[in-house]
Formats: sequence, C-alpha cells, structure tokens
Amino acid sequence: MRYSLKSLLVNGFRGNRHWTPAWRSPAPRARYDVVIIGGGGHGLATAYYLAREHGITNIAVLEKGWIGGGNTGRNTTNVRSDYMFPESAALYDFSLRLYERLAHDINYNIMLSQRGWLTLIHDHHQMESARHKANWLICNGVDGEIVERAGVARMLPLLNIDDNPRYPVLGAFLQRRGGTIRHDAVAWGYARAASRLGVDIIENCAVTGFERAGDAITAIETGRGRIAAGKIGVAVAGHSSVIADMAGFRLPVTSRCLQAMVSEPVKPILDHVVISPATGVYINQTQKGELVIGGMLDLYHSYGQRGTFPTIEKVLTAAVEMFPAFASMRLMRHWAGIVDIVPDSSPILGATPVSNMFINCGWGTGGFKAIPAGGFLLAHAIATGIPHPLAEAFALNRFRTNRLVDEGAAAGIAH
Amino acid sequence: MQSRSALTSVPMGDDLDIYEETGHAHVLCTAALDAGIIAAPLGRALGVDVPLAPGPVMVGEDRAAMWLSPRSWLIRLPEAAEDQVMQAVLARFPERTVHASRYSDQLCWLGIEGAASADLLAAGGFISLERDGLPIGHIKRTLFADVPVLIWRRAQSDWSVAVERSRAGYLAAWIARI
Amino acid sequence: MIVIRCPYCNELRHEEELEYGGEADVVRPDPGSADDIDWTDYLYMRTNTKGVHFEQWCCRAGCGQWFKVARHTVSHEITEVIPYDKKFAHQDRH
Amino acid sequence: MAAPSNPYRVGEGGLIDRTRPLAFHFNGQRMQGYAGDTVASALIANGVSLIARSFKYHRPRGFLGSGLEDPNAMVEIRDGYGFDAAVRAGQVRLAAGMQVRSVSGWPSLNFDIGALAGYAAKFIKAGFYYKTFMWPNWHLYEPLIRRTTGFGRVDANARPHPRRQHHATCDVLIIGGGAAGIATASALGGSGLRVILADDQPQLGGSLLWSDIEIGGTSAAAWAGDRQAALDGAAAVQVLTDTVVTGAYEGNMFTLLQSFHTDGSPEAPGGIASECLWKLRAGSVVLATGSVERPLVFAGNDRPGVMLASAVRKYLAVHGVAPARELAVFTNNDAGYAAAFAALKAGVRVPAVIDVRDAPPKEFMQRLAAASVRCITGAEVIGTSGGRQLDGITVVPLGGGARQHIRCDGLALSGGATPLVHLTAHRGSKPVYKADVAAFVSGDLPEDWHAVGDACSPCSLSEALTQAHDAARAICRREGVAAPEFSPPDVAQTPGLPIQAHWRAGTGNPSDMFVDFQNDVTVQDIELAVLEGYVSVEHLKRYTTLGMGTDQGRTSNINGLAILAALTGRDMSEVGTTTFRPPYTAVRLGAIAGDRQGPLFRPERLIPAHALHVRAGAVFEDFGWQRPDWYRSNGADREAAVRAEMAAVRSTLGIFDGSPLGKIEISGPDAAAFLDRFYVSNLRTLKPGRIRYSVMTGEDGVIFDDGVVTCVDETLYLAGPTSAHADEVANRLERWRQTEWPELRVGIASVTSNWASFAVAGPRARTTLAALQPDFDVSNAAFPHMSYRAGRIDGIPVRVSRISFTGELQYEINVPARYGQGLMRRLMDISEPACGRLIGMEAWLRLRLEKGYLHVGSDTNGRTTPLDIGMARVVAGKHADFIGKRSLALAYAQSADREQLVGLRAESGQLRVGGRVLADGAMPPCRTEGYVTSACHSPTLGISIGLALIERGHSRLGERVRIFDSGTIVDAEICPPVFYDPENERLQA
Repeated sequence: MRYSLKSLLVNGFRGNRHWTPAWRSPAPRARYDVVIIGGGGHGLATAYYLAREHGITNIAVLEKGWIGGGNTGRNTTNVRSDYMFPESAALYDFSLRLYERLAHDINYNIMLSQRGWLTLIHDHHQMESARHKANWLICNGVDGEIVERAGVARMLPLLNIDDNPRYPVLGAFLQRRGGTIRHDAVAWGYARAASRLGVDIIENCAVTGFERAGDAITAIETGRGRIAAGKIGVAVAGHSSVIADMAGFRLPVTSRCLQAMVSEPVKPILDHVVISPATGVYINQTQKGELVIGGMLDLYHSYGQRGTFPTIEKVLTAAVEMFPAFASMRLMRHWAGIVDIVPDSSPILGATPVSNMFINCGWGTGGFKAIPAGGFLLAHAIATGIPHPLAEAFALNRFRTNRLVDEGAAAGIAH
Repeated sequence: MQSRSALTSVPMGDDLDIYEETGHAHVLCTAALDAGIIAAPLGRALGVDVPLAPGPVMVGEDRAAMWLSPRSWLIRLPEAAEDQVMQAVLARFPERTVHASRYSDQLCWLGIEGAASADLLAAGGFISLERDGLPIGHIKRTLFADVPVLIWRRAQSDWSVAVERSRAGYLAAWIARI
Repeated sequence: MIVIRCPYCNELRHEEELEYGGEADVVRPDPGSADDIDWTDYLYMRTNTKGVHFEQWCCRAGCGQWFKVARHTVSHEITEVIPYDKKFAHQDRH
Repeated sequence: MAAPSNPYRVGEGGLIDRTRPLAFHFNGQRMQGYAGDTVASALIANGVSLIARSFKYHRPRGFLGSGLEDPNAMVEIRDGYGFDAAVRAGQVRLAAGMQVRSVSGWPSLNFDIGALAGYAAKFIKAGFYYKTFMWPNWHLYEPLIRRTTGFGRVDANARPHPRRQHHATCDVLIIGGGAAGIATASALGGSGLRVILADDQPQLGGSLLWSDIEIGGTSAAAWAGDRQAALDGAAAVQVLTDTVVTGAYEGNMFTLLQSFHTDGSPEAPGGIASECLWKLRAGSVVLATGSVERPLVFAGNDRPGVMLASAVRKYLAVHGVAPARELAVFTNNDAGYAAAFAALKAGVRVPAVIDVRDAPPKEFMQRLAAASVRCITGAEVIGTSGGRQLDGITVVPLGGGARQHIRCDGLALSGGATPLVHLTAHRGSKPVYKADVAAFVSGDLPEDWHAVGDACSPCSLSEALTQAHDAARAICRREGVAAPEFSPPDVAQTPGLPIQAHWRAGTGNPSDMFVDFQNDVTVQDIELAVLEGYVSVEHLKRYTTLGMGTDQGRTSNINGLAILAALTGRDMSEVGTTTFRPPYTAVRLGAIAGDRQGPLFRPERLIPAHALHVRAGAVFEDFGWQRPDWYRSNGADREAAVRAEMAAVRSTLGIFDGSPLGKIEISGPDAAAFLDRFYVSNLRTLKPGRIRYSVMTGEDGVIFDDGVVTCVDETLYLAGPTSAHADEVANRLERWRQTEWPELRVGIASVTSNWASFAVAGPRARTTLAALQPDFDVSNAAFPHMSYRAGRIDGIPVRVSRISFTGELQYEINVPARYGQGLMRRLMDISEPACGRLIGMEAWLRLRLEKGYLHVGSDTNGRTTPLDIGMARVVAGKHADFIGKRSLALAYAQSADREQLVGLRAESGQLRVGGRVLADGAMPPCRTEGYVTSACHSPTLGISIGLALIERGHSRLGERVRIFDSGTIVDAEICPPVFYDPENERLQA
C-alpha cells in the first residue's frame, strides 16, 4: 500500500488493522539469478537498483541477522559529499543526489535533513587545507564554502569559541547540503521498495560456504539451505574479509571497531552537524533531541561489536571541550559497529578474483552516506559485468598498481 | 647562562608535598648488543651495576641505575661525574656497542611525598595493575595524566615521577588543579 | 579494555599503554626479486581473521618492545603472548 | 511562613531523619522533605502525584517506580552545585534549596495543550512519520517536530558539577549491596582478598530495607545494618555507597560513578557536591544487582496512582511515605502481597488484592482475611478510572464474567521480577529465557564472573544467601586462599508459590494498554509493527521506539517482547531480547570528561625558552608544540611582523627557536648501514663532521618525513627529523631494528627534549656565533656549509650545525635545555645593535619558500614520492635498498601523469595555498591539474610566488597556467622551485 497522509488517515479510521508488511519474508528458492550477500543498506540498495535500473528481479538478499542490523543501524547518520579527489567527489555527490530524491523514489520518509555539515578549523594550516578543499569542490561541481569565525559563532551558539587555548576556532568549512538521515528508514525503505519489485529478502540466513566450478561460484551454502546463484554481490562491510576468505581470495581490508554514542534527549540545542577533526569528535542532534556523538576508531582490529572505554572518554572529552554546556548532559548509550578500513580510505567496487562475484566494501567509517551510490554501482557491475564510469577508479586492482585514491591523507578523518 | 627549571614547587597542603628534584645529572645508556654481553663492563664504566631485569633500581653510593628496556638504562649520578662517565663509557666501548647520551635535561623529576601521594597518583592513572601495586624501590614507565612518565617508588608514600621536560609545565598545572 | 602482560618488562599493560601493530609474521619479500603481486600483497593484503588472530603489539608507554599476541578478534580473549623472536605454538601457518 | 505539611507522610518509620527537614521548590511552589528523602519520595509526601506528561500523547503520568527504572518522573533539578536538564526524580537525593521543575506540559503540567495529541492518537501510531511528511520534503516539517521532542533544556550558563577520576584494582568486585552482595562480601571478609562492594544507594541492604522477612532472628533491615557496620570495619573490604557500576569492559575493567551528596542547609549548598569516575580492574566479579519489578499491561495502566509494588514498599519502608490512601494490588506472583501487608502496617486502606493465580499461598490469604482485605483470585484488572489521578479499577475473572468496580487512589502492580543482567550484556553475553520464573536470566558469564541472587535468577532470600556463600568459596579456591568460616544465616520466609506469567490483561482497547510509558508505546503499536513485518525484536524496538527511552526499557522490554512473541506465535527464547548497552544508567558527559578542559584538555608541549618568548611578545600556535608563529614586537599585525622578520634574516640576522626539531642519536658499528635503509640518499659516503639532507618514505614509497643526518663519527649519527614526526621517526627506527633487522648492531636514543636549539640566520650569523666564543674555529674554511661541530661555550656542551633552511648563512646552536633561555637572551643581546629579530614559524616557512625548500605535509600529500619532488636522480643513484624503494617501481609511481612539485610565479594577482590549477582554458566546474601547496608574497623578489604539485609539472617549466582561488583567477608561470639565490652563494659565504 502506498504511504501518504491519506493512507494514514484512512487506516487510522479503520483502526490501523489493514496495514501490510513493509517487505515480504519468503522462504528461499532453490536458485536466483543474483544473490546479494548482506542485508544492510548497500545490499538492499543493490537489489533495488538491479530491479529498477536493470530489470533483474529474480534476486535474493541474504542477511545473517535482521536487515539494517549492521553498520546501517549503528552509524551516526551523517551524510555529505565534501570529498576532494574528483573520483571521490563524483562518487559521493552522486550518492547525495540519489538521497535527495530517495524518499519520493521509494515512497518512504528517510528524513533527509540537510542542516549543513560544519568542519571546524583550529589553525592556519587547517584554514589553508579548508580553502583548498572548497576550491577543489567547486572545481568538481560540489558545494562547499568557508565560514568565518563570527559566522560559526552564530551557527553554533553553544560552541566554546573564545576560551579554548588548545583549539581556538578560526572558522569552519561548510557544506550546506550535508546533514543527517534516519538510518533505519534507509534499510527499511529500500527493503520495502525492492520487495515490491519482486526481490526476496531472507533474514536469519547466514552464509556458511560456497560451491565452486572453475573460477566461478555456482551455489551458496546457508543456514537455510543451498541456494544456487548466477551472480553474487557482496556488501558486508566489516565482514568482507570473512566472505572473501570463503571465496578464496584476500582483501586489503582491516576490520575495526567504530563507536557511537547518544545522550539523553533535550530540546533543540544544535542545528547542524559539526565535526572537529583536530579534537576528534563529531556531533549532531537527532529529531528526538539526543546528541549523537562519534569520533576516532578503536585502536585494534576487531569483530566484537563492543567498544572500549578509552575511546568513549577521548571523544566525550573533546565534545565537552568544544561545547562546555554539554557537560551537564548525560550519556545514555554507547555501541559500536565493525567498519572495513582500507589503506587509502576509499571503497572497493566491482570485480573480484571470482568471475561471477562482485564486491562493494572498504567504505570504512563513511559507508552510510554512500549507500545509494554503492548499491547503484554494484548493481551496474553485476548486471553489465563492467564497472560504471564512476566506479572505475575504485577497482580492487588499484592496489596492484599502487594507484590509490587517498582521501584519508587528503581529507582528514571522514565520517 | 643561568638555569631555569620548568617547575619550582606546588603548594599542596600538609599531607602532600611536591617539588622538583634537581642537583643530579642523568646519562642514558643504549646498547647495540644484547645486555648480557655488555652489562658487566658497562657497570664498571658507570660505577654502578646495571640491572638486567625490570623492576628494582640499582642504587650505588652516589649513583643509581634504572632499567628502561632490555637494551637501555638511565643512570642518575652527581653532576660533577657526568663528563667523566660519558668518557668512561666511550673508552670502554670505542665502537659504541654501548652509547652514553646526555640526558640530564631530557626529563623533569618531580618528588611527590605525603599521605595523599597515592591518591594523587591514582587520579592520573593505573600506577600498576599488579595485585601488589608498584613495590618500594622499583621503577616503571607508564602513562600518568595522559603523558609518558617514569615512576620510582622511593618509599611507601614517597615517589619520584620523571616527565619529559617539554611536558613538565602541563603536568604541574594538572597536579595544581587537584 | 585489552590487558596484556608484556613479555619484556613483565608488567600487566592496559590498552592505553600499548600500541597495536597489525598482523604478525607478514613476511617482507626480498625487494630485489619480488614481483609486483608479491610486493603489493606484502604492502596491502591482510588475513583480517575473524577468530584467533596473530598480531603485533608494542609496550609503547613501557619498555618500548614489540611482541606477538594471539587474540580472538570477537571475544578479545588473549591465548598467547610471546617475545618477537619466538614462533606461536598454535599457529597452523608455521 | 509555616512549614508546608506532608499529607502523605506516615506517622512514623522509614530511614529518613525527621529531625532534619529540607526545604525545596517544585514548579515554584515551596515544599518540604527530610534528610533521606529522594526528590520523588518528597514530592509524593507533599501530595504530588502528577509528575509529567507523556512524550507523544501528553497523557498525565505519575510515579511508576522509585528509582532509575521509573519511565515517567523526569524532572529538571538545580542544586547547590550544578544543573540537570532532566533526571529521574527517584534517583536524586533531596537537598535543601533544590529547585525542581517538571520538564513536560505546556502551558502547565496540569493543563497541557499538547494533550490534544490524544485525539490524533489513532493517526500517529508507531512509525507514522515514515509514511508521511514527504511532500514537498521533510525540511518543511522538521523544525516543528524537533520542537516537540526532548526532555528539558540545557542551561548554557550552568556550572557543571565538580568531578574527578580515580584508578584502582581489586581482587573481587561485588556489584550490588543487597542480601546477596552483602553475604558474599561478608563471606570474603576475612579472606585477605581485596574486596570492593559497590551499591547505588546511600546505605546497603537493597530490598532487605523494605522486606518483612527475618534474618538470624532480627529484621532484614537490621541485619543489613549490622553487616554493613562489620564490613566497614574489615580492613580488606571497601564499601562504596552512592556508587553505580556503569560499564563492564574487556579485561574485567569497569567504570563506576561515585556521587558525594550533601543535604545542604539555608547556609550551605546541598546536592551532588562532586562525582568521581572510577576505572577499576577486578580479578573476580560477583554480580549481585538483583532484579527490577515489571508492571502488568492492561487498559489505562498508565494513570497516575498506578505504581510498582516494590516502589510502594520502598516509599513506605525507606521514606515513610504512603503513595495512596486506598491502595489496591494487582499481581501474578507473591511479591504483590508484601506490598499489601506493608500498606496495612502503615495504616493505608487496602480495598482488594487481585491475583491472576487461582491459588495463592494460603498464609497470605489468611493474613488478608484477618485484615478483612478482599483477595480476588483468578482475576485481572481490565481498566482504570479517574482523570489526572486514579479513582478506581475494573476487575473481572480471567476468561470473563461479572465486572466489579473497586474504588482506590493507588494500584500496586507486580508482574514479576526482571533480573538486572545489563553488565553481562556489556560483555557480550546474551540473556536466556527461563520459563519457570518468567524471566530472562544471564547466559554464559564472562570469565571469573559469578551471578548470585535475583541477578542470577529470581529466587528466595535463603537461596540467594546460599548462592552468595558458594560464590565466595569458588573465588577463594581460584585465588588460592582459605575460605573463612561463614555459613548463611537462617531465614524465616514463607515458602512461596511460582509466578503465573500474565503478559497482557483483559481484552480492552490495545491503544490504552501501555508497555513503554516513556515513549507511549502501546499494545496496538506492537500489533501494528507485527502487521507490518517488523517482527525481529530489534526492528520492533526501532520501529516503535519501545525501550529506547531514558529508562532504557527497564520496565517495558520484557512485557513488550512477550507480547511480540504471543502475536507472532513464537516462544520467548526464539524472540530473544535486545542488547543492553553501556552505561547501566546515564552518566554526565562532564563526569567522563573529568577536568580535562582548557589547558588540560590535551597535554601541551613547551619549548625550554617558552617564558622568554612570551615576554618577547610571541603569538603562539600549536604545532604539536606551542611555537611562536610571529612576534608582536616585530609588527602591529601578523603580516607586518612576518615581513619585518623576513627582512631581518635577509639583511642582518634572525633568531629562530628550533628546539622541537627531532634529535635522535643512532650509535653502534652498524649505525650507517642501518640509517642507510631508511633514507633515500646514500648515507654511507657521509664523512665525519658532515651533514646531508634527505627524505624518508614509507614502504608504499610515499614521502613520510625529511631532515638532515649528521655523521659525528663512524659509529655515531644524529638524525634530525621534523618536529612533527620526531617521536614517530624514533619509534619507526626502533620497530624496524627490533622486528626486521635484529642482527644489526645499533642503538637508538631519542634526546629531542634534552637540547634547546636556536638557529641564527643571516649575513651576521657568523659574527653572532663567534661572539658566543665557542672553543672551535667558526671561519668559513674551518666550518663550511653542511658541517657539524661539537664543543663548549662557557664550559657548557654545545652542538652546532651549519645548515640552512632560509637560504642565508645559518647556524643551528644546541645547548642543554636548561640553558635555552640563557642562550636566547645572549643571542638577543648580541644581535640587538645589528637590529636582529626573533623569527616566528610563519616567516621561517616563507623564507624557505623563497629558497624553494620542501615543507613535508604542505608540499607533499598522501601520495607524493621522491620522484615527484625532483629526487629521481638521488633514487637512481642509490644502489642499496631503502624502505619504499620497491614501491617506486610500481606502475603508478612511474606513470607520466603524476603531480610533480614545481615553482609558480604569479603574473596577475596573489597566489594563495589551495588554489587549483585549471586544465587549460576552462572555468570551474572543470578538470584541474594540481594545486598551490605553498605561497606568499616574496618581499625579496617583489612578486607573489608559490610551490605547486602539478601533473607532469617537471616537463612544463615556462608554461602559463590559470589558478582558481575562492572565485578569482590568478595567472602564473610554472618555474623551477628555487626563487632565491639559485647558486647558493649566500649560504656558502
């Protein structure tokens, strides 16, 4: 049923007893043309775009737990496209543009709130880098600007802008189109839209192994039986190495723990997304009034979705240093996701050493903002067998030629 | 050129006394070989035996040797003896299989004494995760108030804390705020 | 919070005193003879094990020594800590 | 003014101190409580039953619980020390002078316009916002929605509560000071093990404080008191009251939050005087956190006056407060009866006890009959009446029958006990369902953990005491100490009967049956979620927000998923629970940040002569160290000063404090061979007393650092990495020595901070050095460019390097740090007549730009290699391997279209760092070919110059390019990067 104010009213009067499942939960079939491993945002988006853009509908999405339960449901929901290398800028801005019309495309309110993404500038060197970034973005056709100190003070009334000897605020880099999205809505919205196009979404279905013929994989062994597959897409973020290992190849990926935390909700006090790379914290306030706070990665390789306290302590200390009034707010919950870190902090998209397996990983700490593009481009690779122009720079083989796209080095910490 | 110390003293009340320990010279000895081979001759050159294991500080009559790593030791000695010891080490190890570095100014040594000293240290970090804590007479390297330090427990409530000189001002401010 | 007893200074060290050094026993090929595949494997490819992972740690705030640890990357249980020049007892790859 | 009365305070009893009244304000109205009250108990004593409006429908809400489990009682509190925008009233101890305000309801708590939302309820069920607000876009609706959400307002001017941190270790951590915790601690008392017992209440005892059971012949509360006294006396046991264990982490690390409370008085401030965040490492852990009671779910169960039975008992026994005049009880287990008996004892009328069970314990029935209280068995409550206060309930037999209405202004609910297993969940242990007690209990415990009492599984008091004793024995065995003689005391407790799970009472309107009181999640919301397929427990939680409130779902989670299980025909274990996240209860961000603010936020590093620089008017900037960026004494503003400083170096003399520059001594027979493996240049040919510049790359061939290397003699070299990388380079050398090349006989000693270092640069540098009267010849012949001398000045050891970063004659003078200030003063005196100046970082960097010297990090980025900065010949000329060399042979490193470092001369406008070099002709948006990495107006050349990384730059010298910068275009010519004295005559002079 289509979602609208009208459907809300009609169903309300009828006692809300006639709503239908957002997505079907069928038993897996014996064979699919395409099987997507991973029921997070990227996997579900891949299925949706395969069906919508390429007319392939005999698709299953296999999720070992519940859809959106990985990083899609654990991240700090920030979106932006202020990347510097043209390859990255094109990729992430394509993603943001897809997000900008997604609610209408899939008839599900993902609550895209383009409240502006502010990167604080604390010294002259950072100011020069920020100016470079703004220039580069404009050359790339992406919006970005420098806000002077006074402007930052107006936008962030609670920011400690006068009395912070260690990290004075000289200004900020602003991308107005940056902001936040309701993360669960992205998973559920894509699932619902894909399901209506015929995609089977199969939860509680862990992949346990592969059947091979030559350099191809013919079938997938799962907790819910054997599933034959024509082509396979992999979008499992922090668990990419595990699937790759089953399929017989290695990736330049290290899985690390990235923590996030929320405060108890209060009335609106922060209207933008603000990040201070130098102090290592980024913050936004949810529609519910909670502060969502994130920061640096945990120090070591981990698959345990539990964070370590020293990181929490560093991140919150930075938050209080930047916003002293936050000292009286309360930390309600902290949790962690497993992110897939690659040496150049850029994604890996497209072909793998297995001829009919295509992968989407390596987004590291920035996967959420890239969900529409990641899905769209993986779908293209699966459907056509060749990389989409936007994905060419991000092939796995770039590590053989050392032609890296090092946003990490160019753009500081990216979330 | 007269001397300047990073910190003179911090008034702390009667159960805590904090001051900068001055009047010693320090030499850092770094070995290019396994300690076993060079320990004995090095001890003779220094006038104090160098410990081959972590933990207790070797105390001679006017100098002390502290284990920093399997191949490095910090030697505390009278200022007058500094140059002589540097020369003695070079004479004993002409190929510099052990090298003596000037280190008297690298670290700022704080004396922390008094009943409240343990609490002060506990506010800055885990001085030891060991069941019995840091034994008297032992030295260890760790983090304190987010900076690397050497902590030497001289007596039950008598500690020497060495911090890199550039961070002494920060540490003094950190202590003063307690 | 990870806690490891450093095999060199024999102290229990917590993670803020330690530095993580990534996968252990990644063999550096001879730069003179390694082809591009060997070399880029060495540079970038990692096993990224989910399970018992053989890795390097440094007693950074302590004695500064690098050593090797077998750690479960889900439970973070540490099953082996050895000096750098020793081989893991339970390491199938060796 | 007469003290306000406490209409709901019972005549006597309770642990409050009735001799110490405490005055406070609620919503501006003056009230009074007593020392020992919580804000909640004091408000109830004063007759407040309506405490909040619900989140979504603005329904009137009262106190459901008595502590941190209460979903309703969020209030704003200003005490004598700080401010809380929103906190649970039952969690806060009352103090004199407190200002308490409700955080919901507008214009007032009693009359709330928002209550109109109730009429729209049917349209704003779970997840309604996902289905609308899409046209034209979310931005239209967002501001409105945001305004309606959130508890309380942050006060930007409020002082934060004082806080500190403490680190500790113990052999045994016992979490929870109820019966089980006290018993475990007592059993371990004489063992010699270091025990810490933490409890979140002001006194130990937990539910013993309101229990009517007798232990060892005395009342449970008295027993708890005696034990606490004994434990306080035990040397090895530390009892921490008012202390919450907030998080459990790997390695048996815990965070605890300890509060220090003062009651206050008209003179002295009251409230939370300070908080201490503990980081504790424990050997063994005893989880004795007990359980929290669940409400029962039925229509109208959220009306003020409806309260957990355990809360009723606590208010009566601990605070001497009766929450109602006529208190009915609705239960499915034995605990409800204790509330009835406690109420009767306190003189509260009990119209009826409703038990869903057909046959409750006989003895209970008899006691009720004796007090002529109706006991309605096999029945359930299906509705409540009243406005903002309960005035009656409707009861029917299970499976239908005659309704009866019972008048009451209070209803105590007991739906069963939910073990508090949050801390095991923090460690990744999943709770498992146990049907006989209708509860999720802790699954596999982490290593060296023991769960005792209700935290293990709801049990009788005597069972709890036995478990505690067994845990103590097990711990002693593990720790290898003798278990002291201790046997659990006798307990006089009626053998109880099992609970009868009853997840949803009655068939009334599911939209009036509240499961999560704080987020207004009703049974109908769960039905809707199931209808729409959100049937995973995590989906249910996220779609309906069940259990996501500040109470963290303590009272709602289990009821919610039981109803989910019923609706989806699954059993509880199949449904499972959501994961409890740390912290156990909300913790102030300030308490976690501690006092690391301002100068203490990040340890800052000062140069030895810092104080003198301050006096000289330095404006500092943080470059890892606090370093002078420019000097006010040299000009009115940064630009003027920088120009004056540059002019001084070019014309006479500049003094630059370079103390942070890295100083690493590499010693031993293999020192040269070792260093040669890190630097791109060939260092084996470096002669004693000579200096060579070089760069260092990572294994990927990308430039990591640069600097000079000095050969003191064949077995001692000094590496001079950049100040930013000094520590990292030393660590890197040491790591490779230990892990890759242990056979090399080399020692590495980082001595950066031991030396103060001043560069004197300019035509008068030599006379200045000479004026210091060093004990060595400083003539050009004896001390040429790129050479090194060690000697003495005034008997003080000095190390002098003749190198140049500025393009002028330059010496770098190193003295032991303690003499840094003295040397600086001497240099200023000497140079004063010659109008020498102190030089800050900015001028220093511009001088090197004129000379075309590289600044790593500015003129290199994450992929710049030695080949890109014009060192191809050096690389080719080095036959030995160096770290990163192999990667320079990879395809992309060799490719033609790489960005290469070149110079730029502006032909129009001013070059600025970050300007993008446009691909020929075009205007943005368009392809670019590189960017300006360094730039300044060169006073020496009178034009704007820069360095840039430009694609194929080395082959494009003389080419004109257009540069885009903040909307303007600058025309420039690509040129060699050396603008000043290309023949190096000045630095050779």
